[in-house]
Amino acid sequence: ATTGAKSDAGAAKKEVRKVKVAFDQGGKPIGYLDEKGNPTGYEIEVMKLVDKALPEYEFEYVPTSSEDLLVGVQQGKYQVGVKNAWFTEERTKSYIFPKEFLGLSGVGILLKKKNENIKDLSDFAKAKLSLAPIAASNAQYTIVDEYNQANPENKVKLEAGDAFSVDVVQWVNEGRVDGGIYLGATYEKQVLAKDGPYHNLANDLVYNEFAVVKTWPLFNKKEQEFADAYDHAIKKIKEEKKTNKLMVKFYNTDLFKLLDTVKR
Amino acid sequence: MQTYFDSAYIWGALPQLLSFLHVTFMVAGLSVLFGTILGFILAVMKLGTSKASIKIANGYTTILRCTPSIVLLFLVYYGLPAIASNFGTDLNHLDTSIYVVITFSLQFGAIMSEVMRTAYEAIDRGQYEAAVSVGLSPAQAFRRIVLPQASVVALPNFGNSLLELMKEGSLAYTIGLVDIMGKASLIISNNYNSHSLEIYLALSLIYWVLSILIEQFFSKLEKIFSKGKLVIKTT
Amino acid sequence: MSVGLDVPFLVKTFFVALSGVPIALLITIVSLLIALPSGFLLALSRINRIPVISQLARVYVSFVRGTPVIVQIFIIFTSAPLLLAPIFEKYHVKTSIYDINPIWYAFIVFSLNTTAILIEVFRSAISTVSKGQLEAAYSVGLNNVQAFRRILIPQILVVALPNICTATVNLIKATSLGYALSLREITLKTQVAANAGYHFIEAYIDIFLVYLILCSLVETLFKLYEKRLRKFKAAAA
Amino acid sequence: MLEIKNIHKSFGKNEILKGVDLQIDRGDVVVILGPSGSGKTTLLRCINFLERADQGQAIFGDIHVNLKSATKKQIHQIRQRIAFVFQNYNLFTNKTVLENVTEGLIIGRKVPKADANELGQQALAKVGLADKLNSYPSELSGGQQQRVGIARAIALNPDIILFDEPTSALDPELVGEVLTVMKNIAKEGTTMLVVTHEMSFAKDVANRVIFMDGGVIVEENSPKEIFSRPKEERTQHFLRRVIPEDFIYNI
Amino acid sequence: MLEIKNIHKSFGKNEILKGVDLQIDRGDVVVILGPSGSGKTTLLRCINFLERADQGQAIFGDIHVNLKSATKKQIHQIRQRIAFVFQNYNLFTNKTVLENVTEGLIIGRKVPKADANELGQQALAKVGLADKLNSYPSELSGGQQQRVGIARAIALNPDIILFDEPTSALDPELVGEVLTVMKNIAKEGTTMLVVTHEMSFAKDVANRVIFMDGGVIVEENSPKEIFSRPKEERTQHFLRRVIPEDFIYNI
Ligand SMILES: Nc1ncnc2c1ncn2[C@@H]1O[C@H](COP(=O)(O)OP(=O)(O)OP(=O)(O)O)[C@@H](O)[C@H]1O
Ligand SMILES: Nc1ncnc2c1ncn2[C@@H]1O[C@H](COP(=O)(O)OP(=O)(O)OP(=O)(O)O)[C@@H](O)[C@H]1O
Ligand SMILES: [Mg+2]
Ligand SMILES: [Mg+2]
Repeated sequence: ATTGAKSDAGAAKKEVRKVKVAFDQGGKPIGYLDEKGNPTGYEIEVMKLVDKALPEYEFEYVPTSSEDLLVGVQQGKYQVGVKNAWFTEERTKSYIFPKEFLGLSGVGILLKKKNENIKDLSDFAKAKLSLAPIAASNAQYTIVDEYNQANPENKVKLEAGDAFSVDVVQWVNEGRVDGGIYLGATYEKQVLAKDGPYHNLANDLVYNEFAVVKTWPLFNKKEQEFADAYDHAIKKIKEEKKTNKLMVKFYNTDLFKLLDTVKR
Repeated sequence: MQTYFDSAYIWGALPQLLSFLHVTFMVAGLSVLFGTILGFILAVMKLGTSKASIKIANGYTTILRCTPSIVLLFLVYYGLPAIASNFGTDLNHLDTSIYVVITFSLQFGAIMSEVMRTAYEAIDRGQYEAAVSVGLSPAQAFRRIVLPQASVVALPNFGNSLLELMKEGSLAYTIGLVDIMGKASLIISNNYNSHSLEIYLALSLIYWVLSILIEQFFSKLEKIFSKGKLVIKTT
Repeated sequence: MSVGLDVPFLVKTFFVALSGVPIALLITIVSLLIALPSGFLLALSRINRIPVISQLARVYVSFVRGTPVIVQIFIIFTSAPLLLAPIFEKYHVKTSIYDINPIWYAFIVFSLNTTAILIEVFRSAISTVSKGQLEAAYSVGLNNVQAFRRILIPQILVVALPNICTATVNLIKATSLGYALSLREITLKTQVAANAGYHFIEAYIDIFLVYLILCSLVETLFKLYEKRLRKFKAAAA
Repeated sequence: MLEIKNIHKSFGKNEILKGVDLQIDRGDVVVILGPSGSGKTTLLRCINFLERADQGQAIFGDIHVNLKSATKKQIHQIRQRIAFVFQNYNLFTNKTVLENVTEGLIIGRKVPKADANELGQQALAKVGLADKLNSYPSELSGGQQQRVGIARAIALNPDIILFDEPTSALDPELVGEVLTVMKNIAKEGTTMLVVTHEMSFAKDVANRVIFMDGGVIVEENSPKEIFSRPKEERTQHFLRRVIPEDFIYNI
Repeated sequence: MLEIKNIHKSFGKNEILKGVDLQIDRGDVVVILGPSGSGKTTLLRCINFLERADQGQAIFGDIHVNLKSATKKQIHQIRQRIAFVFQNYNLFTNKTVLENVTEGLIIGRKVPKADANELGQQALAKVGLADKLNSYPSELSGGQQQRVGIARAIALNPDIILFDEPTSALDPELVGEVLTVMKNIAKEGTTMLVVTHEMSFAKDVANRVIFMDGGVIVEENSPKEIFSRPKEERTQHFLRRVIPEDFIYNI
């Protein structure tokens, strides 16, 4: 956005403001560093479009961990962070969620072929199957937790763990667990894609999506003005369907088609 | 096992990991350097006669030793710029590696101060006395006579702490600094979390070789310093 | 840094963090119970250059000390079942390999690691005790075990204790890696509590406080013990 | 009671003991004389297995052992019957004076603690240290440490005591006292092998004197013979330099 | 050359030195006698600041110091002129015999290495250890270690040497030799303060003998006077027990 910086009427020529956009560098295909070390991924590419649309801002992308991203945005070290973040009421205490969401994320259950008929969490709970541990700092944990609170009579056994040590695909296929909460985007790239590292398991596994969820950038509490600018820009980008194209590119599907079914 | 294991990933990962080795070296090297200096100062304070210095040094050691690394890292990473901004300096653009080095140095110093204190105290006081009696200054007596003997005692523990520090890459990764450990995580996530076993095996291989080299170096040093020493042998 | 801290959450979660202490302590104690004697014996084997054992000890130390604990956890947690499952099947072992409580993995990994660290701690401490002490003990008719227990170990411990203390404190902190095994220890419990609202700053403060309290207590115990053991040395100073 | 045959011991290329034979009977008091570095300490250490000899036999009462290949059990048995007074004291630094003396009794010999304390106090009283029971070795003067070492050995009431220059750190007044103590325990029938430079002790108490030099026994005889009519030239030479003129006439 | 006034020193509640005065002139050889535990070692240690006295003054040539509050610089200056031979040797365990002797020369006195080695070898030759230059202390016998300690002190050619029982670990033959060495350096004009139990040394070499007991100087006189006509009862008592009958007549 260095080009064509406009000056507001009445004020002195406004300087281009540099802002830091933190992203979870281990979040392929949402946000990650490519072979050459450049930031890319669905959410990054959308943010790049936003940057272009906002001449008075210049974005700098800071690769970091999701822990640091959360602390850093809250503290103001980063003005905004993207990490496939979902909305919860409580989170609005610490961050500004803008009006416009950033992307969509499909969530489902990864299962062995023989459990194909399990379509959602309540089926899963009824069948008394075991679920792979979910990282404590992951919103998937919250989804299951919320389900459990809403359905106290039919709970899924939920265990916290770490994304780091849990290879859900392997665990499910191995039989260590019966199923795992999984992201559609990852499943597409990892198992369905011909060059995916677990393409050899494509016939043994199924992925049943039970929800599509909006993902949001998290703004620092003092950045209302920036958030508003973002809203303004993203609205147009979405209208131009540029987001759909990026989603196909990075996730292999266009979840925007399912937007009517999205509840949160 | 074959279903999940593909040794090609190991060989593929090795060169990628190795190209980040210099980051590991840089961070560990600087932290060891500064941490050792800090540890030395603290050890001197602990061994001195001033009650206040002893209290300060002990307190520092307790707090730094007991603080989880990740918390300390955040304290430095967020606290330092906050303090600096009170003095009108903006540190937010400082390289992340600097924060990592500061964090490790602070922690390494606390641990080294205990290593050095015990090593010093283990040396018979007669050695120091004899040295000053032949006209060495206390500093010379320390450097020439006590230090080499204390080093023998300190080296194994120093080695422990040094290797520990080298492996703290996951911590650096938390604030976005990528060393070989961090690179391993990146490779894994770029594979969508699959084949991590192979990547970690490659990582272990590199670490293992490093640790062997470092140990060889230390045992050479130990040999040099332990000239003339009789060790306990059971019969 | 204290802008916008959610104090009620902070307080509530402090107790959540506290409830993770027992499991952290359990892992620590079990690991120490295994590592202290084996570290000591292996240190002796290295000093006495006992063939085979001392070489094996070296290889073992270099690997365990050289590689990150979290990676070791990962390797053993991922591959042990894969390697063992066929064996279990072959010998018709009834229990499923996946039903093993993951805390066993923690016991194994942390005792192996602590042993490696303690080998070096003891090796350095043993070298400070004069050979004459052992000889004198023999000369009054003590056997090896008695000589070590009564004469050498108290002298060795004085030198080793501060470094054992460091190792213990590090071990307590390292039990947080148990999250990778889904062990419900301090860090994991706190992180889970923090997740829904992204209360990570509060979570870190709670984690910090709990570890600080826990480790300072442990450190104090060590200091007291060191003081008692040092009685004979203090006299000389 | 103790017979040693053909001990050899080298440190690296240096052969320190070159085939030493020794026979000690119950109640014997044998003094070893010899210049510094002649291997006296090494000989005592080999007898007590603090140093492994390269070659040699020992017969200790009913126990026959090869000094090179003795088993742990044999070594332990022999050590239970031998006490050692070290040239450089080697007191247990982490034990008080009394504990130093009682340690071997309580732990090694399983003597009840109260009895051991009693025995320990008696031994310490004999060497004039009844008032230092609860001091640590680091708080003692050199002479005091030496005396604790002696008390530690005599308290064990062993079959044989090996003394390595037990009076070297003592002042002459104490030397007299300690030698008196040693004389008394000799009279009680304790067998003793003593490396010392106290000619008067050799003269008055020993029933045999051995002169060592260069790792071999040069001469061995009754004190009277060896002091008045040394046979070997090296012995004559040594004695001439260390004994006052009038010493011999007093024998 | 060295004057000490009113040294007091306690360990805990135990008062070890209770006001000792001492005056030593250039070329003096002063011998301190006294029973074990009377504070002889402690006195030497206080003079060399290895122990901080609780009270007292020292005048060393042009340097006047308070023994309790001397500055680091003063201490260093004084130590540069004093050498110390320790009762328990205190050899540098990580240095060879020759390095033990040359360390103070090369580092403390800045003597060029070649010269220092030369001086070191001379000093070691004087104590009969020319062949052990490259051994480590742990490879030496007790007597050999003691002699290295002496060589280390004399190589420094200091204004004054403090000897703490320099011959206690030596065999009589060597005692004679070492005392000869000490006599020679005394003749060369080195001032010496010697704690020893060798009465013959006191008699032949000392120009003054001090008898200490219970932390005070009981009596001080020429050897002739003190051995033949001790004034104090405690001295008489001590000497009667430690000196052979005929000793006095030989004076
Ligand atoms: N561990 C060792 N390594 C190498 N040489 C040694 C060792 N121990 C002793 N020696 C050498 O062996 C020789 C004999 O030593 P030993 O201690 O037996 O002498 P000694 O007769 O007791 O002498 P002293 O009267 O001085 O105590 C000495 O020359 C000494 O240097
Ligand atoms: N560090 C210490 N702490 C407590 N008491 C001590 C200490 N050092 C020495 N003493 C005591 O001080 C007294 C004098 O000791 P010192 O070493 O001066 O005696 P000494 O005259 O040299 O005796 P010796 O002839 O036996 O060497 C002794 O009773 C000893 O127990
Ligand atoms: Mg000897
Ligand atoms: Mg003394």
